[in-house]
Amino acid sequence: MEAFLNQLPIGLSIGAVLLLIALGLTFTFGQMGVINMAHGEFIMAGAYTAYLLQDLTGRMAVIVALPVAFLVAGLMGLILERAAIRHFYGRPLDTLLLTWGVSLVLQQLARDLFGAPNVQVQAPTWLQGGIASLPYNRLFIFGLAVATVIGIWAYMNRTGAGRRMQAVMQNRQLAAVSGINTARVDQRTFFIGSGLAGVAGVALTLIGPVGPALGTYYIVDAFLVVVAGGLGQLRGAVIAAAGLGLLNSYAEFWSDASLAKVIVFAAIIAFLQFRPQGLFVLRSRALT
Amino acid sequence: MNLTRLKGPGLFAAVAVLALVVAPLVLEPFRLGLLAKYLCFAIVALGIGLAWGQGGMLVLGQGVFFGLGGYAMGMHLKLVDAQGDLPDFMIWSGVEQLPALWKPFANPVFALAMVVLGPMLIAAVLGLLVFRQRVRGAYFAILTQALAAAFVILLVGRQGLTGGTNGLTNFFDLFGQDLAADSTQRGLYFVVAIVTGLLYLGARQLVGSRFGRLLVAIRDGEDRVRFLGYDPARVKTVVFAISAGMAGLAGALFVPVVGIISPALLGVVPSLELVVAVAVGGRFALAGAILGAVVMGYAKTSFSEQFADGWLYLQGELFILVMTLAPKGILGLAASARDALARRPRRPTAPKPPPTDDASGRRVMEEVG
Amino acid sequence: MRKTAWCSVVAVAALAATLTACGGEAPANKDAAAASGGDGDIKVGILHSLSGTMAISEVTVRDAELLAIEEINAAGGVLGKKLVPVVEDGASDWPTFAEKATKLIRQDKVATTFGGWTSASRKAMLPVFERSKALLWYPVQYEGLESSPYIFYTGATTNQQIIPGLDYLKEQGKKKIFLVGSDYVFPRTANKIIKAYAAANDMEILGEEYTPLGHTEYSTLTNKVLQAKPDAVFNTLNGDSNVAFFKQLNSAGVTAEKMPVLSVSVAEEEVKGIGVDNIAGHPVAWNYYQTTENAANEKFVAAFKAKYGADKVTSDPMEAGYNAVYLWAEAVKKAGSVEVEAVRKAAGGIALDRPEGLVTIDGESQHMYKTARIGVIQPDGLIKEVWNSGEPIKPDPYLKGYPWASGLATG
Amino acid sequence: MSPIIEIRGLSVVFDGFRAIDGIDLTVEEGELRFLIGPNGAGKTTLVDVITGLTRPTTGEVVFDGRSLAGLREHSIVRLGVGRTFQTSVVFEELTVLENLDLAASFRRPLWSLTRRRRGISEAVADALETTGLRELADRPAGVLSHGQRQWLEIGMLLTQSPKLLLLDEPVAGMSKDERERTGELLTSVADDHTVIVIEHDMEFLRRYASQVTVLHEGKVLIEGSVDQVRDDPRVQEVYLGRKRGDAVSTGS
Repeated sequence: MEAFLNQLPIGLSIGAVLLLIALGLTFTFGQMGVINMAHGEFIMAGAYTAYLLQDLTGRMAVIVALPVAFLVAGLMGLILERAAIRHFYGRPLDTLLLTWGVSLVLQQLARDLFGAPNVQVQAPTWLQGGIASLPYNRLFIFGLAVATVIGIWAYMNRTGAGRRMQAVMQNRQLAAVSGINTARVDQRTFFIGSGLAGVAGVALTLIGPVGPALGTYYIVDAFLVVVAGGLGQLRGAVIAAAGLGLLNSYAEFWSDASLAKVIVFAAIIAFLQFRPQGLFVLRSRALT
Repeated sequence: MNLTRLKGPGLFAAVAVLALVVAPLVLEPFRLGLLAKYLCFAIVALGIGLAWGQGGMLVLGQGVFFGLGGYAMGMHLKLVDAQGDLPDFMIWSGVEQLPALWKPFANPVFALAMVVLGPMLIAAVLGLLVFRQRVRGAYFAILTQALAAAFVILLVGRQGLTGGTNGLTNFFDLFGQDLAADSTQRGLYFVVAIVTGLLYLGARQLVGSRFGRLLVAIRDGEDRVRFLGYDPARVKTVVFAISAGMAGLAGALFVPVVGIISPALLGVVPSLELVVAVAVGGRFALAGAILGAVVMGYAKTSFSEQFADGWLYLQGELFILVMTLAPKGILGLAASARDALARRPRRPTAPKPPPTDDASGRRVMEEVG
Repeated sequence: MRKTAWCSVVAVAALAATLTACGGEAPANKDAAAASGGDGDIKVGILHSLSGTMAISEVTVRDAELLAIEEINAAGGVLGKKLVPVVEDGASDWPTFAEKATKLIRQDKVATTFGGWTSASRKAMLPVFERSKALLWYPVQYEGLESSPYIFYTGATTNQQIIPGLDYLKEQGKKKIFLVGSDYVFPRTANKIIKAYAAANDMEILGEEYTPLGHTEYSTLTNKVLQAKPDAVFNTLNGDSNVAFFKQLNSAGVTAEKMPVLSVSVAEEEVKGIGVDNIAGHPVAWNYYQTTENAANEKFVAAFKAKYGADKVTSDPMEAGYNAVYLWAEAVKKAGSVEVEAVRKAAGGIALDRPEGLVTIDGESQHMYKTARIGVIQPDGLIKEVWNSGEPIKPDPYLKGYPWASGLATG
Repeated sequence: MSPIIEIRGLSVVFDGFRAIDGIDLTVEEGELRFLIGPNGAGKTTLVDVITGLTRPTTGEVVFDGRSLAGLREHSIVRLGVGRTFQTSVVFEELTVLENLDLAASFRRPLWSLTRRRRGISEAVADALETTGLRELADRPAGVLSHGQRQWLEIGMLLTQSPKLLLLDEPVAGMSKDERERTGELLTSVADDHTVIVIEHDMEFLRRYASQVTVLHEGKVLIEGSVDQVRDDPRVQEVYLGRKRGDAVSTGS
């Protein structure tokens, strides 16, 4: 029973990780229809940022790296958007393949720059230990996820740029004719979406390996969260991440890790039978 | 996209001669075996070309169907080799009795039927489920990708049943022929080449028919097709199942050619690589899919023989370049080059790449009324 | 229209540029191929994953093998001939291993091949070597239950690593064990042996959990382990999963004092990536450590660092790969020929002082006599030996010498 | 004459917005009915509901004596309801002929479509004739002008011999000549089909309409002949007056 109860916070903390890795995608995918397979490598970039900052800041690297990684990954995203993706709007499946190519190059680049073996990022000492079954570093990630969601919410609802972003997401043409510079909004969205990947990467150094393959471990899960949550939907992403986290944690608790993954996949297929567009849908009259 | 049709049967005959006469004479057995392997991938690519290039369904999980076909074949070969005993890997996995799932595969007819029907059935069920709910475009692509990931985990986790990560390997006998013999391998090459050719002709017949037109129409305007009284879900399911069947057949041919089937061949990355190959060859023409698979297969072999580390760079870069500069792939480039050489206004043989999925919805109807 | 044509030209040019650039990067092999033109050379194949997930581990083994070849050549080669390595990439993909093995044997006509890491890659190559009657030297500890006449196994089999590990835990009074492994052949087979051992030795297995390769979410598993309250964990996780597992275990407050985690796939190479903080104090089971004390090892470590960098570490599989080249060369010298059957016949009984101590080839099983060593990970990232088997253990891949294991290998 | 389509108590609510608010509408067989109304009146939504694209919140649509509730789009088409779209959607990669042929083949079983097309069926030939696109039969539809696309769409419908045609703003964005051609096409089609036309263009309305239904804010405002409707003060107010009002309100 105790173990069973313990799974609840564990499930939520898994959900927090899923949310962090998927949040950026929700917006780049939701607003621009870009399926960014290089998102995983932006996460990796965030993790390596923390690794590099260690030389300067020691064990505080994880904290200092949060804003820095946001900028680094965000800039990488911006460059990608400017250099390639903007030519691809309206061809989302092509962006998938394009960004996959980018992700291969970035992986190899990381291997050349940092070496193939994993590197270590030391966690701050005050993150050692925990309450009951929940380590402090999990709580930290949980808090970070909550803070990020609040930040995004505030950005989208309390700033002009955020409102423009929502407008473009809901109706690109209408937004464009209302005088919104959609290209600029796209850039900004891509910057933020990629930056969030960087933040997630920093958080992941606390619990997982930091190496060139880092991104590949998370990308499929991230997309599943987006699919289940609905495009561009903050609340959808939050609920989907929490739901999948809990499902994952209990499925693994009762069976094993392999089966849990299969169960989660089956659940998503079943779920899409009821809600083919994910939890929350932006209503639109668009038709193919 | 009519590039091949323009050149017509002549080109096809030339390629056939090259594949069936020249290649076996010129290539040493090892290289011929590699070519057979590329052609197995080409069959999968053909299915991808049909589903993606013609039908707009980006299938990122063809490895699953390749695997289903491959394992069906592998299970049969293992049972034949075991001669009534348990297959070797079951012994070291601690399985004491042949699992019920394996028993029917001792029958060659059943095994061969399952090679094609198994993948088609699974694709049909999955297709009906998702297409009826109008899951498409990126959603569909991601789901197929997740399917590949889940399938690999399932295969690996059921070691006693599937051989786990090792997969099935160490086959000796193919319908009474010694698999290690060069003559068997040569015969297999001919089988693979002929099957590839036949499937290509079949696929072309399909694409040229009304059904093919309907498929293109669904790719470019699925909802519009609905208002013509067709159910796109059915059409897409049929095509998805056909492409799955092709992948299954390719998997079954791959097993005796290469001598192994394992989860490493079926996951997210190998499935994506095949899509890449189709894009490189030219996704809007079936010939492009085959060409792409052979070219990329060859490139992978020769470049990784030369410089292993660079292969990822090259593959990634190649892909970025193809997507940004030559979305119609090698065939598209060939067509442009031919037109440029001919110095005449381009004929509308290769129209601009159509929107491949629901993005095209954006340009359509907004309510004004 | 014109724009498309222009784009095509750019694309072709860019591709060509890439290919040329790449061509320039690839001299090693071409030189090798050119050099092998002379009659005075012996070509040997080296087949490891240089790309993909396994590259992290296998590249270092390749480096060790190349070092051995270099040293042997510097000492005059074998039978007066120079060894020329032909390096191929298995790309972490088992069928590719089979394909490249075929290429090495049939096209390059190598005298022998050193290669493989995962069991899956070995199983994929096995039919190729058996049917071509060519030799493979496989340098990694594995799950046993195999003895191919065309493979020499220079890593440990189960009775030289798993069973000594269990003996050690038993000696330490750890009776309740939890099994954690990646979901593939080695961990599953190892755990079967462990369960049989436990049944015969009054130990209790509290749980057995597998996670997919590349899995990084270990909080649920940690919870399961903590609830079971074992005395020790026997860890057969592979690769990056170890990083996530140890990080998450450590942050859940598990220490080596309270609950030691004995790993059989964590060597010096991996410690850095896991983070010494997270793993220091936990035991591992191997046959060799960088700190193993003898003259041969001092020479090996120094040579390796000199060639590849002072920050490099040496580990068990690297040492086993390094040994493989020497053992093969010795067998060739004894046979007076590189011919496969002659080398096989000559190999039995060859004994060499290697960095891990005395290594003797068992002619019957083609495995090695090896000394088992348990080490504890130190705060500096190296591993200190705390226990050893005293003398080299005779390899017993089918565990025929262990009555309790009689049910395992029959079938 | 019997009603071909009856709409009873129909409402559609989008996230709290009542796009259609209790519409009752009956169209007799053989009729040519125009639906007009200012922006946001719910005209296209109404067509969407009839054709299954949008599900009604309440009420139902009975076509040819059969409720359409719960039917998918293609099933409704198979019952004999055809529609065009404001922005015409023809298949650009296919030729004009292939577009028409595809529409004409919709009742064939799927497997029979895998045979190659041989020749041109009668229905397709007729449609080519009626729409005047015979010259362009082998050109990809992508090269057609806007007007030609609309005609092609109507032609595609004709090959399916629907019992009811729904045309959504067929002349929007057309040149004067194109409107003329479309008008003629419409007249000839209306001879032997029941047609509902959504239209904005008053000039076009005056020339070709007989029965008109005016929608306003999701409700039926008035139904009658063109003259009746034109002279109705309420229509003038909502239709013309509101436009003036809009200008005022945006100015404030």
